[in-house]
Amino acid sequence: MTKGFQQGFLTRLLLEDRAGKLLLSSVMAITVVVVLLNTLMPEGSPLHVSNYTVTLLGKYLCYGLLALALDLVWGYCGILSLGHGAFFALGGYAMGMYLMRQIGDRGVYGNPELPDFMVFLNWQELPWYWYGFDSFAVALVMVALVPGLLAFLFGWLAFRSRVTGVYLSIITQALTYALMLLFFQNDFGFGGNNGLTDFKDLLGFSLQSDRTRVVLLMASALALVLGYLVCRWLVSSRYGRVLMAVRDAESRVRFMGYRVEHYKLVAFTLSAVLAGIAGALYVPQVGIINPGEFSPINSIELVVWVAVGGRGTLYGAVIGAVVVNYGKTWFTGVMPDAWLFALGALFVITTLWLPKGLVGLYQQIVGVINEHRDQRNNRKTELVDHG
Amino acid sequence: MVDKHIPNNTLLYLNNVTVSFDGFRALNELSFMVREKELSAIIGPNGAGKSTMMDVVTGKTRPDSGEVFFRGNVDLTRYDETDVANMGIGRKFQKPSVIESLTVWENLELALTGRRTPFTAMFGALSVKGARRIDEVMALIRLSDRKEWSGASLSHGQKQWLEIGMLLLQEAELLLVDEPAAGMTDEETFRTADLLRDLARERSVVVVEHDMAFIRALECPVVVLHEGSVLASGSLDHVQQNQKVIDVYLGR
Amino acid sequence: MNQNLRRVVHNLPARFLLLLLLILSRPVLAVSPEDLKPLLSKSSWGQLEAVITSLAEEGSDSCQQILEHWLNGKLFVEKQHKRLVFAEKTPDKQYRIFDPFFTEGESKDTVSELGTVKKRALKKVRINNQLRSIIKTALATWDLKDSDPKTRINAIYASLKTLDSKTLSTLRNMRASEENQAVINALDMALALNLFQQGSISEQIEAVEVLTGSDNPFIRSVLADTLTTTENTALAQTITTALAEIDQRQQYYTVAENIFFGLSLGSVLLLSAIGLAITFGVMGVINMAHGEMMMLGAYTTFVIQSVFPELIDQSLFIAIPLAFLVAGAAGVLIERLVIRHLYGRPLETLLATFGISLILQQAVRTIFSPLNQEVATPGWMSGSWVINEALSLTWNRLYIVGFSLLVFMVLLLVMRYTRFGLNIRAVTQNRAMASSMGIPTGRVDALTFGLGSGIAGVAGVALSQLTNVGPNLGQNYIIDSFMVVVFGGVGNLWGTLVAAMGLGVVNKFLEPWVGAVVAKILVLVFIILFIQKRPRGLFALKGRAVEG
Amino acid sequence: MINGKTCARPSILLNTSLVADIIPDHIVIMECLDLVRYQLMCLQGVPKYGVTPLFPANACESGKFRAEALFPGRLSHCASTETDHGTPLAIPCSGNEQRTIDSGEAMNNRLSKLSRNFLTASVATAALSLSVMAQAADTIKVGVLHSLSGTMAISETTLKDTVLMMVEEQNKNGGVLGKKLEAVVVDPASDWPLFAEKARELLVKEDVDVIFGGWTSVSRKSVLPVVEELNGLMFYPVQYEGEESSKNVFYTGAAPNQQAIPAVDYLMSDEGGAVTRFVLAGTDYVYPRTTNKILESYLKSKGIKDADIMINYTPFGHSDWQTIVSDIKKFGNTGKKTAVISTINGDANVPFYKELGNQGVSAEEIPVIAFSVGEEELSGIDTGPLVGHLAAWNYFMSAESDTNDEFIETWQSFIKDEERVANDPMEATYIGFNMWVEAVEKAGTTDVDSVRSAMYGITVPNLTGGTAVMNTNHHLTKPVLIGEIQDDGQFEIVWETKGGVMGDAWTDFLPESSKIVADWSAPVKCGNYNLETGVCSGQNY
Repeated sequence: MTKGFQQGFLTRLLLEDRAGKLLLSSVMAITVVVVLLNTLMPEGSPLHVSNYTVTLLGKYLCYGLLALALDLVWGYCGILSLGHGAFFALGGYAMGMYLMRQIGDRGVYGNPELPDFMVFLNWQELPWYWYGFDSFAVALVMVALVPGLLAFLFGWLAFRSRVTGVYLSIITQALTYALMLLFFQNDFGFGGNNGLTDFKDLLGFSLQSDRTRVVLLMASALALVLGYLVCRWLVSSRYGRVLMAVRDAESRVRFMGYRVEHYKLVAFTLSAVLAGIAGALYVPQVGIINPGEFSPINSIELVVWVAVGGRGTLYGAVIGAVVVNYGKTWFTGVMPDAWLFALGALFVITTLWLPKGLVGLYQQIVGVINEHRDQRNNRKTELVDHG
Repeated sequence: MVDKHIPNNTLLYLNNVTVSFDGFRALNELSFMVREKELSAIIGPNGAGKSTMMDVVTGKTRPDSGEVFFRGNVDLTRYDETDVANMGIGRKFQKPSVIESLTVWENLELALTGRRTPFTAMFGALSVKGARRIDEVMALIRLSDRKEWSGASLSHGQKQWLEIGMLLLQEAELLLVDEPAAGMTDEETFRTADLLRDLARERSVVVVEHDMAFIRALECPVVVLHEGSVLASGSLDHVQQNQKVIDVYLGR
Repeated sequence: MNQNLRRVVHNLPARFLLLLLLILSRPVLAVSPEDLKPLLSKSSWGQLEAVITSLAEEGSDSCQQILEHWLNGKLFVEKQHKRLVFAEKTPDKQYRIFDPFFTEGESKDTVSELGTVKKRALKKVRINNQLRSIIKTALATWDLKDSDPKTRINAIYASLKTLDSKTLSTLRNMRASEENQAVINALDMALALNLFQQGSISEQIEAVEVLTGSDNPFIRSVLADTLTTTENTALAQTITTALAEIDQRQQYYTVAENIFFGLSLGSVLLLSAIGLAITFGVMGVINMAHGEMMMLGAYTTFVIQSVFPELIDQSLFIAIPLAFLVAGAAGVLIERLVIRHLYGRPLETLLATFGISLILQQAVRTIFSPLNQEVATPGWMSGSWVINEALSLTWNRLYIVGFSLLVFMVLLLVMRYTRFGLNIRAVTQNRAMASSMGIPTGRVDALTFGLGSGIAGVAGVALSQLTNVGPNLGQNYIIDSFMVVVFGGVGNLWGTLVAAMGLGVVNKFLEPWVGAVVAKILVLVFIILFIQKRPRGLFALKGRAVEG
Repeated sequence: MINGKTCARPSILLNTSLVADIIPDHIVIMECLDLVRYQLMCLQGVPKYGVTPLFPANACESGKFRAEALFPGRLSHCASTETDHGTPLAIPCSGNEQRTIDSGEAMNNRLSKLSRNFLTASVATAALSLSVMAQAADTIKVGVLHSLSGTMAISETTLKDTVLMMVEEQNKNGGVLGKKLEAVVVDPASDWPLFAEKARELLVKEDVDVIFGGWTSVSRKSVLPVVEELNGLMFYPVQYEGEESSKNVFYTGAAPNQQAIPAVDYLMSDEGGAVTRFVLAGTDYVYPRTTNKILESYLKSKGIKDADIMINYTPFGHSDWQTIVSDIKKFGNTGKKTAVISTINGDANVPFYKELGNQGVSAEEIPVIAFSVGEEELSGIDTGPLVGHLAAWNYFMSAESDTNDEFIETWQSFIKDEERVANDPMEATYIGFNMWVEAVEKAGTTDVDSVRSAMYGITVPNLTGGTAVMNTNHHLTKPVLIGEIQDDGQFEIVWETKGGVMGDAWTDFLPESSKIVADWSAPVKCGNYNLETGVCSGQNY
């Protein structure tokens, strides 16, 4: 059995997941096309893809990974976390701290050791929680470790005392709200409300250069694809089925001898790590990370991406993230005043008429078409019989 | 430490178990025993405490007082549902509760005995022996042809059997079965009775039921519960003549 | 020459001139227009100050009235005839003007009206904080003779800072003729302070005995200053004991004040959460648009105040029922259109109602404007109830605490003793059974949600008196309201009350030590940890209904 | 005429921000100011920051000297003491004496002389670049980057309308360089990453020539990297914490030394009530923290003891002010005159002032002077009980000047609302816009670099009857006004600085930033030039 295990792993994994395969291949295709058009095509030509689009696409892919992380816990395990923005932001801050340390003495005050805002607060030396962030490896570890640890601790407390449903949602919201207030404090050591900004370069490559921007885009695409595969593998394993069972009938699963808290905890922690990675990829492309990312409205908006896409399908969440964010970009450009109306309406429509989201709608339409086709075929065959 | 006043082959031993929900005493100093590999039935009007008794045994509810011992030495009140289940006590619920979104095969796979940690569930593949065991049970409960059907699409009776199948795979030593025959046709009821009797050959089964015909088909000792304590016990015929039982339960 | 030097030199001649004038004009007329000439033209602060001192020395009633009007910003110069007038603003932005001069002896209010003019025709006489404090001390001399004891006491305390010989003499002969005990105490206090500042060591010690009884912060600071300077040990000893006693009392007042602040914050939390206790607690519907219902209530108050500008004092009484109807209607509409389809799916309701909250915010932002709207505080609600020098409770918060308890009681009665309340509880606990008993569950659901939203509207009216009325008002309170309901125990009104008041008081006792930011964080973390322990909240609903 | 004592030793004063690198023989002296406070240097004689005076006197002809000291190893200028119709161009000054130029005109004519010369030089370069430029697009695009939704909509929507009005007015009288202005409005929705995305959209997709936008410091910080990367041009109209001078941003709002310090001077003066005890109350974010740090060290330099200073911070949108107002009352009742300096942000002001009014804190007992409360915020508050409290801005709607009346006229007719108020950020937008138009006309192109260098020295009328000058540190020289709240929601000006106060990008009251000077004109060309190390440290601006 194990021999077959590696061999067809990828194909077997995506076998039944035709839509997932479609999504991943289209993500990779778009990324490659955009990268080529951006780098090879000269500035003026119509085919040229501007940096603006590259960063925008990179941002959407990070949002996609974040939506994926939420879908894992919400779609498959029934935990509606209204604070997932916090894990995204923590990952972002970890990467931001690394980027701040890379500035070195090119800061406004030219102090090689301390970031600008610390010089300004005239702190004499680097606080302990900033140690090690000048090495990329440590930063990467922290990007996963910090959100993961917070999720583990919070999850362990919540799941152990069987907090579920609405109560859990509300205290996750309280968690991200408390973190926001904490990070907004100016002398909390993370730049107060301006957050961490004025980044120079990443691993020696200047963030402003086109090449870095393209590499970041590819990294985001890669992270999204890997994230998707991990989730798909997890969800299609026995563990995934236990998760779905927990979602539908938690107490029944307990009676089958499954320690539900552990299952939830693994999913919640892994999802937080994915969100953290998405945040870490997001920050160098956007150029700033500040406490605003912790605000509860960000986390609720994230939930609507997954709801619009269609929860419990993984690819639905990614599609939802891209579609809603493209809507936000388009609306705030064309009809600035109408954006909040549109977002509000989106919330209502998806919950009322699109419980399964766009994916559900698509399946419905495809179903109707097939049915229609089948009827026509039957009638044809009937004709043939009679004829 | 084996408690001296519990006979050695007692699988489950309840002594003076009391549970009250702010005043209402669901269980009132209930004492009763289940021996290994014994099929027994519990009957009693609604609200007699049947489900609460099961909740106490399976660790869902903490009794206010009284002792609950499994295999003589394990005090069940100190464990939660998951530990109790892993110790080998299976439970079938009054309302058939299979996992709606999973297929029949997947439901059974979940119930299959074995290590239940998240990591084994992630990496451990289904052993060949396990797969064969599932197919056997699926045949037993006559759902082999509906292997890929989702739990939701089964009929009431089929769900009951699927749940019984799951209990089988859990290979529990003690089965608490709550109204298995509810909502079944006569033919299905008798089929279930045979199934339970086969089960009782290797393990103890306690059946809670109202359907007298079903109890009779089980041909097993009966305990009558009333207002949280045992009213009478013995064979079905003996119990049916007992005047108190008639007044309280059968006579109405 | 730097600024200050220049200013002093500048108004030397003016002072001299006025002195001269005073001596000349004293016998002729109570207040000569000559004195007030500097008011007419654009003069420096120094000249204006001189006018005040001259009016104060004058001492006549018309001087008092001029100073009073000047302090309240009602003293204008009518550009046309270049003359001084009092002006009253009428609701329709016009000004009714009066002649400021009246011969001695006539009562104050027989001032002749000179007609109404537009704002353009008048130019306000300049004033700044410096002049205001001078006018206030000047006015104190009149207030000493005022009929109402309260004003006399305030005047006495106001004059403490400038105990010159003139005021001292008035205080002493007032002491002789005064009957009102409270005023007498104040007078003794003032005289004791004077004695303390001037008298010999023994007199000082004697004065300290009297001064220990006072809670006036200024007196305390005088004692504390002298403590640092005096060498005399006996005096130092008495002062330290006096200060200890004063601080002890201060301790109690601070605790009392904190409790009041806590209850006031608690009442705000209660008002914002109580509507939620119905929609979420009883019905189990998570309404993220609850904050916007409060906003609608606040905007109703604003609309009423702008439609009836003259009825500010009564505006709240009109606003409360209207806000209840407006927000209630909005609630019913939301329930019928959206929530009705989502019963039993709490997470979907959360998302749908969040969408509605965004729509409501943007609607208000486009209809009214993104700016804050001005909601005036009625007269009877502004100012504070001064219990003593160290403790005063603001009227608006007192009324709001009372109001929140009233709303709570009414709601409790409605739920417990009315047919409607019965229906609500029946439908929410067992919808199927209730409908089979003939209760129109659809209508009851709509009305229950309407009730919850209506109460939120009423809460909005109260909030309009405390904070800014803007599109984002709801956002500031939504998370706190959920915390209170969840912490208090879903479905239990008493739980919401205890949770709101408890959280309010805890927050207010934390704030002085750790600051407002950390206090809020600690409260949030406490609630998160508490929910772990008791997921159902403080007063958890027990019994099977909840377990199932 | 410049009145003031002469310098201790024959030394000349150089206002680095106005060193006319363009005009070889003139060094324009604007003000000889208290060196410590304003980033000006007295060369040869009293080196301000320990810059070793390297000037070999003989290198220049008699009466001239080299400004070598300032820019070691860089191109140096021979400056002359040649007078300009009676006013000595180079004014000797001593180390720490404070003098300000009385009337604005003395400075203006000198500047106009400067700009005339500059014009000749730049026209040559402009003509050169003109031929290179492809056919000019038919309209000049003006980007408007203000939040129209979310928490900041309350303040920023008004600025968006102001820019639209200015564009309309400008188009009415012929647009710029003969082309019509086209406003491109986007909504960053008070969402900081969206500010960056929209700025990039304006610069790359819409290809706008200038951006008017931003409100909170964080919105500026998130747009900064984008504007610098794409070499855009942005006008930031809001008072802010300083510590920044970017090549691509012009700050038309007030720097801390153009609000906080004059306000404290007023409070400490007799007129202001000779205050000796201060409460610094602010919202916990960068602007209040910076301002309070500056004020703290400034107050200490004025001899205010620590015990007489109380500082507290509250979270955004704080609405329960009971405890803090009662603390203020207790702190203020000790006989010593007390005042509150409030850097409380936007919405939180409404509940703060309501609580002040209700707890009976009257303006004459404990005056509150605020830096982020303008006419707009007051429109949401019942100002009856607040009469007498103060605010420090560079403009008040009640300022008496015909430019102001005309501005309010057009504004209220444009917005079709007689009640709508005007406030300081609107004046900053008005000044910024007019300066940009003049700079473009002067540079003859909308190309960012030439417009930028054309900006320096531009003088446009402000709305309070004076003029605003754009300095080479990208900050304005503006008058500072103290206004007193009236019951009709307007402010009455009770005090005004004599001339303009030059915006100080790097405050001198913080150890680190006092060593830094911003000067974008040649030869320094750096936003954070460290005087001690003589290096333009790191920042690509």
